[in-house]
Amino acid sequence: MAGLEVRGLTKNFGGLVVSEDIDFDLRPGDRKALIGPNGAGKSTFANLVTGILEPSSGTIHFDGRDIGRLGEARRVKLGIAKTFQVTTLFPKLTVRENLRLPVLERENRGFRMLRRADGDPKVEAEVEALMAQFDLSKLADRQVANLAYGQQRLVELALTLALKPRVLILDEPAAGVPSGETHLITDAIANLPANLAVLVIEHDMDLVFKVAQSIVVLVQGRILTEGTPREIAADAKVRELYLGGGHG
Amino acid sequence: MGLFLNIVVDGVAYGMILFMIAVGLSVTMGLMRVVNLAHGGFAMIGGALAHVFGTQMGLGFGLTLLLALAGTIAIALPLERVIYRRVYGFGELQQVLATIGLTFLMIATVNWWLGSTLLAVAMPEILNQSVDLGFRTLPAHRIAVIGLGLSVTLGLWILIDRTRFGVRLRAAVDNRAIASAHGINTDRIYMITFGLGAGLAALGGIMGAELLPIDAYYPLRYMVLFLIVVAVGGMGSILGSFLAAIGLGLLETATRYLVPDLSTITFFALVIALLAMRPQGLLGRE
Amino acid sequence: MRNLIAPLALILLGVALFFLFPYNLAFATRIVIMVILVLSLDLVLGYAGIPTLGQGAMYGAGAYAAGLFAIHIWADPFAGLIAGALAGAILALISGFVLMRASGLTLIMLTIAVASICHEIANRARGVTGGADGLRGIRMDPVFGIFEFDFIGVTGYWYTFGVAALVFAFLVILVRSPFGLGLRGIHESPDRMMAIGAPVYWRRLAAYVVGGAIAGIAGALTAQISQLVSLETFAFALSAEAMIMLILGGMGRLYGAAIGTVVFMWVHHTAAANDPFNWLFVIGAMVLAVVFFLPSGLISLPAAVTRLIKGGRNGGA
Amino acid sequence: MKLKNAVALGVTLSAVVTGAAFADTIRVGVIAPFSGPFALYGTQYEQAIAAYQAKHGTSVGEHEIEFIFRDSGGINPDLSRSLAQELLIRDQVDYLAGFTFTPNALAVAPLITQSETPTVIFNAATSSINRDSEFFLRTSFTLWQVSAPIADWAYDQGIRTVITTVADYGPGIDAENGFTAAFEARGGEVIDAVRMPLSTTDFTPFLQSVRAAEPDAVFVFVPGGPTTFAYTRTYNENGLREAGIEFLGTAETEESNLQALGDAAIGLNTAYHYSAAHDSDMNREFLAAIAEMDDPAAVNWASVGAYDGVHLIYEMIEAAGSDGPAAVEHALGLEWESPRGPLVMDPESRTVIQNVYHRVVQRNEETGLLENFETGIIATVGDLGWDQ
Repeated sequence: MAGLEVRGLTKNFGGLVVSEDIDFDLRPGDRKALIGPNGAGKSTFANLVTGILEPSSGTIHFDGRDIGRLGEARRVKLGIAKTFQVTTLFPKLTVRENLRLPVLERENRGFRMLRRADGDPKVEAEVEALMAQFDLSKLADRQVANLAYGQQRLVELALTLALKPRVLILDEPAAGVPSGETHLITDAIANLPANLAVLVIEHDMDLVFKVAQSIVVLVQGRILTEGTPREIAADAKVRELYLGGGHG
Repeated sequence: MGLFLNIVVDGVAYGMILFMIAVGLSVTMGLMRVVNLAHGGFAMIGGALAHVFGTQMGLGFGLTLLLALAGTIAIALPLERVIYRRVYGFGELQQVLATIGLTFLMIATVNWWLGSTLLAVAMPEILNQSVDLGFRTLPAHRIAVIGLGLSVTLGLWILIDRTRFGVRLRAAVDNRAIASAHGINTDRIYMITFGLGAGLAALGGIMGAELLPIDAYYPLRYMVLFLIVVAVGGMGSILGSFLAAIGLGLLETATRYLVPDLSTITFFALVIALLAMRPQGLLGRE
Repeated sequence: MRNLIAPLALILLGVALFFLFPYNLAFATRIVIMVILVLSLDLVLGYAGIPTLGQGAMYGAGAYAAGLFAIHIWADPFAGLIAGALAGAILALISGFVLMRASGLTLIMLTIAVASICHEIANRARGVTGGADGLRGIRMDPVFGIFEFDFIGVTGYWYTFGVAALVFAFLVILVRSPFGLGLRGIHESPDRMMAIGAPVYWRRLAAYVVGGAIAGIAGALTAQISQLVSLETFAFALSAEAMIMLILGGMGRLYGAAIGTVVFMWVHHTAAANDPFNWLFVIGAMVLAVVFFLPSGLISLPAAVTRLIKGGRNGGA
Repeated sequence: MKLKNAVALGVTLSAVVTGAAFADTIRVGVIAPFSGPFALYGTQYEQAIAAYQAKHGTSVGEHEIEFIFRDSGGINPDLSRSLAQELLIRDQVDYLAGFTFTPNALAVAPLITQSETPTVIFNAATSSINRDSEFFLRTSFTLWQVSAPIADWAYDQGIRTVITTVADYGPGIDAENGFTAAFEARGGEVIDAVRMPLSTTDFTPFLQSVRAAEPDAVFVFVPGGPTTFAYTRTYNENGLREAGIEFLGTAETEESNLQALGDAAIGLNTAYHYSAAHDSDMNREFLAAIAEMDDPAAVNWASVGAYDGVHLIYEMIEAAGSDGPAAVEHALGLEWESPRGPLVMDPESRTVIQNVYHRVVQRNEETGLLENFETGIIATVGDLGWDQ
């Protein structure tokens, strides 16, 4: 079966259970969001799926293949990519170099020692196209450390897309982005390839309701409920547990 | 059985000397996150001053110790103000380079002042005796070192875990900006802590001089030894350094009793194995 | 064209050294060998961000391997270099399996421990290595079978300089390659490298092995030129000095490694000749001055001076 | 024509440099540690040379003699070799001298053989150095030369069982072999041979093991400085002497560190070729000459090794000028009186034949300082390790 299929996923640190018995599916073309209060285990879930953490029990299948024990790098090669909650880039490299790296890695050229990194016109063309897509071409030779945070977010998104993933996990893509620049992110997500499976982990409800077709609510490591934005907005339990926080 | 007791007694006595010198390093390196290669320099300055006051000028041991500690701290504090204050913000490697440069200057100064020969530190008569343990004798100064080491550990634990200063220190270390915002004078806390670390180094240098004799090149000769204690113990853990020092003392002593020919290789191989299994050290944070 | 200026300047410097200091060729040769060692450290530390104070382990392994190879198997210089490079690479590979899992201070201590073990093994295997007396009896064949190693060291200098130029050229290519870019990526953010699917551990190990091979070449050269290998090739002091030279010149910049080595060794030579007893004052002060005023190393000096002049002009206006 | 002169002609610039100097100036290059933990050696050489020149002048015959000093730091054969090259090529020296460490001496062997430069070793004590070049001459001692006599002395005192404890490196092994061979030849028994790692800081485990085995004596060789200090302190503190285990050593009580050892050192037995307390007019003169420059308390074997080395160089220059092979030829079999007693340059091993004294540490009542008091001559020997 195509896509991501998670069954009974559980993770505990010592006695502390942070993910418990999670069932979750993500199909090509899906636009799902994962929400929940702080400490609900959202990032842990993302880290289990991408292989940064190893599950205590449960299975993760991708396209029918068991990937639960594969390392992070292997899963990236299979097509599961994520952006970080806090922008994680190569700060002293230029935008162009930041984007060149993932393309080279995707093409398995990372161990080549005797050719120039910028010597392949195909790779360079792809990098140019990515920069054009995210409106970064003017910044191509700037160090990313010197960019505005919103722009850095875009670089990270572009960098992740350069891997040509089939599943994309966005961990709070708008966190830390000034509200004036949030539209950059929403627009970019809206323009993602249609057949890509996207999971957004987010606090910003506006953004969630704009981009998600379906929302999963996670509370204390368990799935509370799942539904369309409309259903979730109307759900009394969710209002009380999560959205209700705003009223209290 | 006799062999086992010997290993324990000698290992603990040796380990405590390692701890006495390394604990100061654990304070500056663990709490303040400075890779302070000049730490041995402060131990040497303490020992050199003790040599000048005690052996050359013939003052009593108590007075010598006091003057040497005060002298070392008096040298350390201005250094903190002028040099270390800026070093805190550097990257690890810049810290390494800066503190190595400082070490060179310390060595050159002592070398120029007192020459490159051994600088004997006179111990009081009472510490030169041997104490009968029943199955063997043990030099009195080692027993003194064990006692002193335990009191230093206890004192530091009380200071850091049980006093207002300790709370502020931990706050300042965890987040300097927030601590400042809460009205904690972080500059002063850093200075006091640094002075404390230097003073402990001097104390260790003087008390350990029977085994690790003082001369101008002391800081370079024993730098690796002290660093291993802190690395094995785990950065930021005084208890870790304590366990590491005793553990390494026992390990080195045991290899020397049991496999004298291969003791160096065995020692380093075990240290590698331990650090490979626990890269953060015995009690270091992940 | 611009890309050719720096390498040409470096070659000119090498040629100039030869003619300016015809009596100091032995010293110039030592500088060039040290440049190779520091370059290997630059790859490992400056580019891949692997902190190490044990590069001497591979240098020493290369020196002993080349020395033993010359004595027992074949005295051809280039074959000796290959033996040295292999020894350095193999040691780096074996130790790297464990070392590359650690980081920070722990890694530094592990590298020191590996060098200490090598030192002790060479000391104990005195039947093979000569122990503390040193490995002697190394007599090299002529370079290319033509140029004898002569008394003043003309052949030695050009041979060493040629090898250094090749190593430098190789590294220039390497750091511009996808592998080199990946190393900079790992240095900047290992997490991000993992997240784009790069096997960070293996990449670091590969860098460590290549660096080990280059350090082995430096060691092999020292064995061939000095005709003697001592235990001190494994010494902590050598690894530490190489690190100082690198940071002094500027990490992650190949020219920085070269400049740092030349300046450090020259200052050391001059200071030691004039006042050996107090030369540490000079070195200590120089090291501190660089850390405080040129944190990116001597190679950033032109930029810093430019800034200063510009700043001064602006201030005046 | 000597090779290095031929080389000098090839390098045209060098003619300018040498042209400025006196034609009859003979230069001697001294390679020694002047910096680092071993800088004391360099200072001692320099002062011994100055003391000799103060007494005998700076010229011999029609030759003006000039010493050029070069710093080798610690053990650094690469540097030692390149300094020798620089001295031979640029400074046109005709003699080399100094050399504290064996590898530093070995590194110049091919050079001095090629250039036929007589090279006087002031210290390095491994027997086999002199096998690497015909041009090495040694005015210090070898480890066999001093560690065999202490075995003789011990046997004569009724000591029958010994444990040897030596630092686990070349010189330590040499000392162990020298002692064991001599002691067993007399009929004594070495019941255990302990080799202690060079990095040892706490010697208690070794000495406790020795104590438990109850030999008549313990023989030791450890490098000078901190190691010796720690070893002797530990020997005392663990009550080995009270247990009747005699201390047998060689350079452990050498003068530059002796005062630092304190009262604990009193009564330690050593065999050695030189004590600053040697009772002769010549030695007192030597000490007085050093006292003009520095505290004579640090005068030790390195000082006297250099002093006699200079004497040998003066002798060679007087006889042969800058002709290396002739100079060496003249040196072989040469006899002279030294502050340490009479010396003969052994023509075969090219190391001096000299008296080895038994000494015991005691406090000089006049000066209040510790000294190595010579009780007598054990043997007059050359390099016993030459044929090993």
